[in-house]
Amino acid sequence: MEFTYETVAFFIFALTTLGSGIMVVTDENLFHASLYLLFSLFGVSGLFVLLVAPFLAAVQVLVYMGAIGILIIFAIMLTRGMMKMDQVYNSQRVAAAVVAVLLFIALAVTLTPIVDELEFGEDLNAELAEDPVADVTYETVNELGKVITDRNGFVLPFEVASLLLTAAMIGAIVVAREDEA
Amino acid sequence: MTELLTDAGLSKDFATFLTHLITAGAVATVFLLVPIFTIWLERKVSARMQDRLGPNRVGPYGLLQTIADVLKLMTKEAITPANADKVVFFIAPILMVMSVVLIVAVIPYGENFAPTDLSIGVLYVIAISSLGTIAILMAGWGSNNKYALLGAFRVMAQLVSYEVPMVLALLVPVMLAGTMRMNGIIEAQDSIWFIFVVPVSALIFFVSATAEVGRQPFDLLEAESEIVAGFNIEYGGMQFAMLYLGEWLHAVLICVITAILFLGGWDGPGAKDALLTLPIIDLELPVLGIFYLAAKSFLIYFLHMWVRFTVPRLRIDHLMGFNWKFLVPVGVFNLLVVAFAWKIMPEPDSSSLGDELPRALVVLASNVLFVMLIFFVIRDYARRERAKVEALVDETVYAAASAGD
Amino acid sequence: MELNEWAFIGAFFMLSWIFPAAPVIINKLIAPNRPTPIKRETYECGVETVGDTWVQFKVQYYLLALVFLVFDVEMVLLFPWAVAYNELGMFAFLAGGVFILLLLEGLVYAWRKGALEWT
Amino acid sequence: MVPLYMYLLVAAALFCIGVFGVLSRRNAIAILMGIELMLNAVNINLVAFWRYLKPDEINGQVFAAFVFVVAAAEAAVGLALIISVYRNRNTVEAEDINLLKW
Repeated sequence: MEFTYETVAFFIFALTTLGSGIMVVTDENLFHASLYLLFSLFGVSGLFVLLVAPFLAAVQVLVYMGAIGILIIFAIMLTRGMMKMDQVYNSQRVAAAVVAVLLFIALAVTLTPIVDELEFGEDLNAELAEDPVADVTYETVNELGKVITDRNGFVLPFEVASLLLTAAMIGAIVVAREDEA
Repeated sequence: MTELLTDAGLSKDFATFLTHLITAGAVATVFLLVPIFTIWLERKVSARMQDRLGPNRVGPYGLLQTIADVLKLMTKEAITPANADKVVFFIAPILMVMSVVLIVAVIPYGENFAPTDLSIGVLYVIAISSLGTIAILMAGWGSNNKYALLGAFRVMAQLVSYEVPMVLALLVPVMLAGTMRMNGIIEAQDSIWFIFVVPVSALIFFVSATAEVGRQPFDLLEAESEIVAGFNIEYGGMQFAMLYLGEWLHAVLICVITAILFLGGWDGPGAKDALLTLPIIDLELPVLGIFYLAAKSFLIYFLHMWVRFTVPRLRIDHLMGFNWKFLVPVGVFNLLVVAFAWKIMPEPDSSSLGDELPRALVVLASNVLFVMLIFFVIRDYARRERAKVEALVDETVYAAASAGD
Repeated sequence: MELNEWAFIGAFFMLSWIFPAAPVIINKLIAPNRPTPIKRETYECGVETVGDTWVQFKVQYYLLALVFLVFDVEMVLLFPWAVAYNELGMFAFLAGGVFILLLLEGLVYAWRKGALEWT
Repeated sequence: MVPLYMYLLVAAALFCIGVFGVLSRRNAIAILMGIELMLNAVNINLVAFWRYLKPDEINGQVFAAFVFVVAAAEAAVGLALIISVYRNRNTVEAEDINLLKW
């Protein structure tokens, strides 16, 4: 990996994402944790930009930081979640950490070219270390719009997404409303 | 300018990067100085509308008043409350200004003269503005003050609600232009401005943008008489000035965005050819384009001011009702109506006025019909409500009369 | 990869926090700093602060944010539709129309259920 | 260029952080935040695979867009449930929500 502006940007975004991600699960103050969550998701949107998916990057900021983040913060305020923060973790804390670390090691070995060092006979992950097979433009939104309204494409998932959101909204309103609770 | 730096012996990438930095600094500085003028302007205009004189002591016509205010705020002690969440309290005003300044990056001034022309330009603007709501929430929470938190929550409710009709209205120009690029939208208005094609969207955008920047009559965020001052109650000195600056800059920028989306942005007679070549850095400045954009933005800004000093403040339940029960349904149906009218007419052969006109007229007609329909529905509803009230009044009057007998 | 328009956004991000941070820091440097306990108290119009900042919030706020979230996500999905609309046929109008009407159905439900009332 | 496996590593790490959060936190809202992290890790993978292996088809981005929809629906309903439980049982601790336990 050579030193370019792209690699520098990648490491900045990756560190932002992971560092804030760790703070999300360790910070005692739930409000701070939610702010770290937003910061972490912002890093993810930076990664999307590097992956030439600017539309998704904007959606990430708009949906996660603008909507889901606000929803989470409202819920924290409503439940006064940070009032009882004398115990952040439950009894599975150590086991959970072990599981997470082991899972990461397993994924790291199988996802990187390290696995090819183990001589399984064929190079399994060689293509993961190569450059993209083709260049893409930043003008993918147009194509996205064509695909989601294409009869042979994703038009059904597109409508189902709308249905799912409507159902979620109705369900959440029923659950959260005060008089029927 | 990049060439100049590469000639000086820098690598191409580094030169580009340096150019980016300098451009960013330049446009941001220019825009950050604009509120100094508009604050003076607004005070002066409000004074004239209310039959007062306005600032007239510092400098000619009081022009330096804002600068004096800034200097005063600069020397004020910045008090951080003892109970405050200090880091969040400190970051909030900075994030507030950031969320607004970053919008400047996609504003075009000429055909080939924009800081950057992102393929998702319009969406970028909305996404960045949504960071501002987080900043307000952080300010309210960080202050650790009941009023600040309540104010922040009310602001959030308002900003979040009015973002919906704003984006719905904004989808229409994107649909007509077939792109989210700022310059693409402006070029699509080459022959006819979108405000003459889809006036309903323009109006919805104007109203919801007023609410989005929290100007009267939607200024519940700082309803002094109701929640002291809202989320910025604990702020003082330059930190308060930054919250204030963010708000004012947002007000200016939303006018620029409106001008770009509906009034053709920098486009105008001769705008493409009136270039002023700057020496040394070899930059072709589209003077006429900048002038057109500024003039159009100012026109909208003046409309904002006019509304501001004429209409009284809304109550919060009316505010929310107006949004969710009127603007959002209207915005949704407007999108459908425009989409349909736009589709039934064939694609014009060229983008000249004569070829574009039939389709534009059909869309305009659909808009007019739609408005008439809305008026009918509202009239019907109002009559029913009125009948109800009258029946109620009659009942009570008769009851009182019979009790009197 | 060539540096492009997004590098400009990156540069802007690096710069943009300096503009607000510089005045705030200058303010901290040049302004007098004499904190007193009274001055640093929470400001509630001079009345002493009673109790916790966490006053009970209405669930109304959550419902509003919820309706907003749903609309936000749907509008985001409508952006690609709107961009590609000129190149698509009548079927795209139907697809978008059904999508929007389903969304509107949710709004009508929320309206009837009183989730949009502000009491 | 940054090789693909770097993106996959970041996504894997983010996913594991999310797993840790889900398994170890007491507060139900914190658990939901862990789930959001995991969903984002999935999204990074989808977009990275699209960019590096199948750039001529747009499917990876479409999938990621639908993950947004699912994440939004999940957050909305999940948080509504937490608020409802809080109102009825006055707790948001996952361990105290044991009505269905036996």
